[in-house]
Amino acid sequence: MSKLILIAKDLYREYYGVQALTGASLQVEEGTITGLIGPNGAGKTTMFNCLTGVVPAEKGTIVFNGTNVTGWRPERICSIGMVRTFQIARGFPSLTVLETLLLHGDRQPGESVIRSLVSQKSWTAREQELEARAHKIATRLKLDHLLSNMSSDLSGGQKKLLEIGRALMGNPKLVLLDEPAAGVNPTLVGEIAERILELRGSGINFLVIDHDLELIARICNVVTVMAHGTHLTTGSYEEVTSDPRVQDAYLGLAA
Amino acid sequence: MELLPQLLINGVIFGSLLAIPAIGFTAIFAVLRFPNFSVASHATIGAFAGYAANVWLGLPTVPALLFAFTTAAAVGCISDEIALKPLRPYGALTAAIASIALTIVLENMVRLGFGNDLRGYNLPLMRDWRMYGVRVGPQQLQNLILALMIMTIVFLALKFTRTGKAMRAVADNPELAELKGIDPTFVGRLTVFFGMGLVGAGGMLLGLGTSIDPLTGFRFILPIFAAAVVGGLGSIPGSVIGAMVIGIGEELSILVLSATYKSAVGFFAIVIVLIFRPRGILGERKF
Amino acid sequence: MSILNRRLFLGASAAALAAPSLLGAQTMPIKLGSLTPLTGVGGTYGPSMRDAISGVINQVNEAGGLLGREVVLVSEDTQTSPEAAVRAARKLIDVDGVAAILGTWASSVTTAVAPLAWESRTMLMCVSGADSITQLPHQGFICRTQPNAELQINTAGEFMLREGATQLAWIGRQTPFAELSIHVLEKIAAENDFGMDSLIYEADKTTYRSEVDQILRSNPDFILLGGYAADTVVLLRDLWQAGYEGQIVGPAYAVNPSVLDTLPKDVTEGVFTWEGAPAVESAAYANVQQILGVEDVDPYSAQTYDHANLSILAMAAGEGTTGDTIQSNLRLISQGDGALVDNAVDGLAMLSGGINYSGASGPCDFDDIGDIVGTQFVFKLISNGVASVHSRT
Amino acid sequence: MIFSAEEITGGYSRADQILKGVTISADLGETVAILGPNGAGKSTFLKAVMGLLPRVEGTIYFDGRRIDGLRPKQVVEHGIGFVPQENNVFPSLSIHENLEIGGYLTSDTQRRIEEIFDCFPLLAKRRAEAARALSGGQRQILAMAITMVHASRMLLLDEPSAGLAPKAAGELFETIRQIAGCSIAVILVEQNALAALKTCDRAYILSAGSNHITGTGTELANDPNIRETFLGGRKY
Amino acid sequence: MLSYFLANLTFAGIYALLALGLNVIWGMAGMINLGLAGFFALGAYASSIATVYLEFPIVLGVSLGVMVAATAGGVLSQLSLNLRGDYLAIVTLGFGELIRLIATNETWLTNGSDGISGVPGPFRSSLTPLAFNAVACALVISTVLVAWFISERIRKAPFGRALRAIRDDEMAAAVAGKPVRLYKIQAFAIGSALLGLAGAAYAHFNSYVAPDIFRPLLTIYIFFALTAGGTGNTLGAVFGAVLVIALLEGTRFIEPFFESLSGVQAASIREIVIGATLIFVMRFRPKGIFAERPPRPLGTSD
Repeated sequence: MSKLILIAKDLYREYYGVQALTGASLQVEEGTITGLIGPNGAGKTTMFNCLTGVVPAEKGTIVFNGTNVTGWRPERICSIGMVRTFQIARGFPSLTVLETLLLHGDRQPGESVIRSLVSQKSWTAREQELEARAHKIATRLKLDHLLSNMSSDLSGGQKKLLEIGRALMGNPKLVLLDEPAAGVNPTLVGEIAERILELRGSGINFLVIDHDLELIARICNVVTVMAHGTHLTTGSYEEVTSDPRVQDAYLGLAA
Repeated sequence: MELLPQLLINGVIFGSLLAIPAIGFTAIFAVLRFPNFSVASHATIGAFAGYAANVWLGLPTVPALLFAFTTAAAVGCISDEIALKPLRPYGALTAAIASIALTIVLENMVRLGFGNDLRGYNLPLMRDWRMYGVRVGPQQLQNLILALMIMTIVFLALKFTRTGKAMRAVADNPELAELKGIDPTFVGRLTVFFGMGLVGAGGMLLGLGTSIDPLTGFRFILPIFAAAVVGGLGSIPGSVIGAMVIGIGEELSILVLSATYKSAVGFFAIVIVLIFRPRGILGERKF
Repeated sequence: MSILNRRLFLGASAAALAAPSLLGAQTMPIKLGSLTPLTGVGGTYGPSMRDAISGVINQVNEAGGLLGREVVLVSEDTQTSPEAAVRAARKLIDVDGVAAILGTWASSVTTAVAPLAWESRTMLMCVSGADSITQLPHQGFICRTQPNAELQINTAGEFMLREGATQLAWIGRQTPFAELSIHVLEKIAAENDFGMDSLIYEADKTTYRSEVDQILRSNPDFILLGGYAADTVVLLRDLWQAGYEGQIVGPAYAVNPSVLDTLPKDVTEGVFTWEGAPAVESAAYANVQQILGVEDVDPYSAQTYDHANLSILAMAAGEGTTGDTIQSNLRLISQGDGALVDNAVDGLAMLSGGINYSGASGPCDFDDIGDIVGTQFVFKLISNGVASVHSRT
Repeated sequence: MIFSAEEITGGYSRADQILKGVTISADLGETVAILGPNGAGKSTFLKAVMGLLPRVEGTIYFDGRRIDGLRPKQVVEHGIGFVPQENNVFPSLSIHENLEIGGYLTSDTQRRIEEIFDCFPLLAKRRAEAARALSGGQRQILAMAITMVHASRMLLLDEPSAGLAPKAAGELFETIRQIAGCSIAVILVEQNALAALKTCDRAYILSAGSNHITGTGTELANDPNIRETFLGGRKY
Repeated sequence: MLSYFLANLTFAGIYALLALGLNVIWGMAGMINLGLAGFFALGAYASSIATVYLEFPIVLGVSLGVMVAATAGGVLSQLSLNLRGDYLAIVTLGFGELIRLIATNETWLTNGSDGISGVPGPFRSSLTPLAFNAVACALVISTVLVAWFISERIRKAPFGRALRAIRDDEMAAAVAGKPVRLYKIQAFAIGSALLGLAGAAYAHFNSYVAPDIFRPLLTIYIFFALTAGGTGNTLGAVFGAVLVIALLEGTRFIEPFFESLSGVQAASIREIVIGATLIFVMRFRPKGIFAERPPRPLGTSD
């Protein structure tokens, strides 16, 4: 077994009065795309929130790439290479597409107040590097003609692509995708799947939540199933979908 | 410390009076989604309308209160239609700032008509009753009862009438309400009418115990806003609780600090509440 | 700044100042500024203060004007805010070029406007009571018709003693005189072995029930009020409702006719007021009554009536139309052995023989730093909603 | 055909014409699916029918009367209801109150609510609870129930299965089939194309704001070209 | 007349500093600050106390004013980090009032409601009033230029971009790796520093500070200025400030047209005109006269 890049153990979290996670555990292996599926309300998105520090877990530990990141704030977790997308694309209405991409770039000296006030020179070089990278990513995602549009003007599918694009700007080791296919038409889903596979080839790991089992089957090496705030089973797509517990709780085939 | 029960009673009385305009403010916030600071001038308008009804027409308290309600409600609707409604699509803050400008306009219209003189209602005044070492004013008690009655009517109307439910629905999800055949524009107008009416009635109730001038409403705007925020913006039960917290908090503050810091203590109460409940006591539940 | 630039500025300023006076010395009207609070907290007082000034100017113009020229009133609103007042004062000074600014009310407004006045050599006549005002380095450009706070409080304290007080209390809002008032009363109480309690409340509140409960705990038999009209109304009500049976004395500007009008008669029954004695019997007072069309003239309006008369007479005496003229001739016409006059129209006619103006607010004599001296005080007792003279000092 | 929309054009603003000529009809008891890529104007079409767009051209007939240009309230009075994709319940109102708002313009609201409670025992059991307490799937059911109180003749559904797990989605489509069975016209917009085609009687595929292909559900589901171009060449 | 014009240009400059400060806090970072008057007061009092009581040179006093206001801004935003929108509004509003209450009541420090008079102005004693106004005007305008420069630097730098992202969606910005809390505190402190600078400038120009100066009306005027000028737009902030002063002062000259009215009525008409004009401006330019636009990218390829 190769190296584990993410280990989450026994996470607990209450969310709006509901116990969303009750001892949930999860692992992501280096070099894989891991799927995370389960019925609505199983705690998948809460799991993402805990992993990325948006909503800290009440109990449990999270180790990312050998570092214990339990209780870290989101920006710190992001800075060591774990980034995420959102289920409903959360755009920045007052940023252009290019700015949205630049914003997600790593190492930004221009974000230091002192530097931005005192010396413009100290950050322009880095900014230009990031701009070049943003152009490259936008071209890859076929968003290059939209770079100067406001990000809120994009269509639903384009927003999804932009979500992925911004996740890539930070040179991540692990990208958490929250329903990349939801609300996207099947053709575009195919395209998104292609991009993800391509990116895995360049050494980025993925953890994907989606209800589109076709997508999961196509891209995921390993699938973890959650139900009622905890881990149900893990295995290959065929293994988990033939598990009667999964069929009952999630697929609804048993009935 | 022997003052404590007395101060509590004073606080409850002040809080219940504050609750009326706070409900109006909150209802407008819940349905139209912006803090309408022109409640300040509408409270003044209500107070002056009540004054006109009481002193010029010789009406007793309750009819004068109805007159105050109607006048403030009508002015509220008209001014909202002209000044604020066109700005609402541009965001809550734009509308809020315009509502401050509106306050300046309306306050000075009152000043234009009535001048700056202090005016008092033509109502008999009675000494306080003393029971068990605490005193309660008959007038304050009457105001308290009126305030409680108004609150009860508001709650029953929201809970059980068709229009009340429509208001809550628009507050909760305006787009969906429209899809169910509720005209959000109509409900918005209705809310402004009743909300500003309540503010006007509240302005008069608050004025009954003091005297009124064009700045009457402006003196209340901070506690009204504070009450709405402490209770949880958009929550009508919350605004009543918030009003009580502010009312009682301000009166009790005299035990700990110099009376000159009364409103500061009110704000400390807000800060403490918000530290523990960043969305107010009841949270941002609509109604 | 380089010398060159500085010279440029000085030159420009000289030109700016010189131009209008050369151009219009004979034809331009003489301007007086009124700077009273027309809106904001002081809005209760400002309008009639302004009307009193305007009345005097109309009378002078009807009688042929001043130095053969028309007198014009330029009125601005302080909004009871020093910030707004400063901008208004600058307009009066720099745009209108008024010789005097009359009627500033709040002490903070007067203090804010004061440096502008003395720097531009414009006369500033105020009704503010804070002791610090006349201690500013104003070179004679400030005078006030309001007796200073210490004098006022001492007088009230002695009055309470005379009326048989044994347990004093002071309750009022935070003003420049609040601490001084407490200090003076405490001294009086200590000298006579009385008790004394005090409470400063926050202005602009709608009820003072709890404050009243607090102050009544010491069972005072005499309470001195230290607020303005808006809060005094609330306080008097709350005191009455709380069943307070002792005596109350309040400044006449706070327990003013509009307050008496507002409150039920029971509430104000037996309340004393005191003020620097306006010369109620005088023709000046009758004149103000006529100008304002009211029976009871408030002390501030009486004072601004005097401001207008004093500045017009001082300009006439000095045969000039600037602040300097007023500054150097003020005492010439307001005090001394001349014939007593009570309005500017008469004064202008009698000027050559020497006059001593004595106005609606009193004799109007000033000391070196511009404080009014020799103020007589009058105490009134309110009965059935009407104030009538009780005693004088 | 009780409902027919001819050559509908329109959008959110004059400059932004999303619909460029869409023609769709439906009959009572029929389920019609509208499919197509993102941005094809599927949801916009539903909004056009409901009177939610500022400018709409073309004609829409319902039961022999023109309903284009009407305000939402008037459309609702024809017995037409729309379930949006998101924010489709009133979270702080109780379930019962949600249904009452659904019947805001209906005369015999209480009777209809009781009928709906009979259909959905889950909702009946929790009628006093606030709608925010429901899970995602239950919320979709409530959203449809609210609409059914007043939509006695036609139901418009915008991506009802979005974000639902396969099991919940399956149940939902089952419910939709039941509803259509009570002689109501159902028009649904879906991303989950295969599931929608299985459920519907007829389907329209839109592309760039106008009609592209029309056919019965089975026809389209089995056409390999269509699968390739529009359904992502996928199979379950 | 010239002197009056210069004085009002100075006031407009001071308002512009306030509007620029608010623009950093609210326009760029999206935090509502209804306590402007409080920060303004802090700068004014700190500098006045330092120069009058401690006899510091003016430059030192002003720097102290800036530092005190910036520190207070930093601390206040630290305390209220979890609050958003209207909740932050009430806390800052309360802060502004608290500062005014302290200034009124803590006589030992602030001389109470008497205020502190005789605050020195640069070269004031050796200049005529007109020349002093000219000097003050020049100084304030150059300060505004510096503040403008700072604002534009922030806006165009990645820091400004991060602030706009935080304004739009805090959670998404945090997940994008932005230390949201730190940036918010920094923005609040920088904005407050500008507010304090305005206060210090005001104190030295006006030579007098008192609690009454710092009433909430001042805050309202600055919000008017920024909203009318264009929230988030540096030029808009400055232009709005000039507009507000022009309106406040210009309306003085309409009074003669209402000869028959009493003083109160004329004063109220003046304020009605001020309020109504602002409503009109907002009605026809709801995003402000100069709407916000994202800065141009550095442009490697376009």
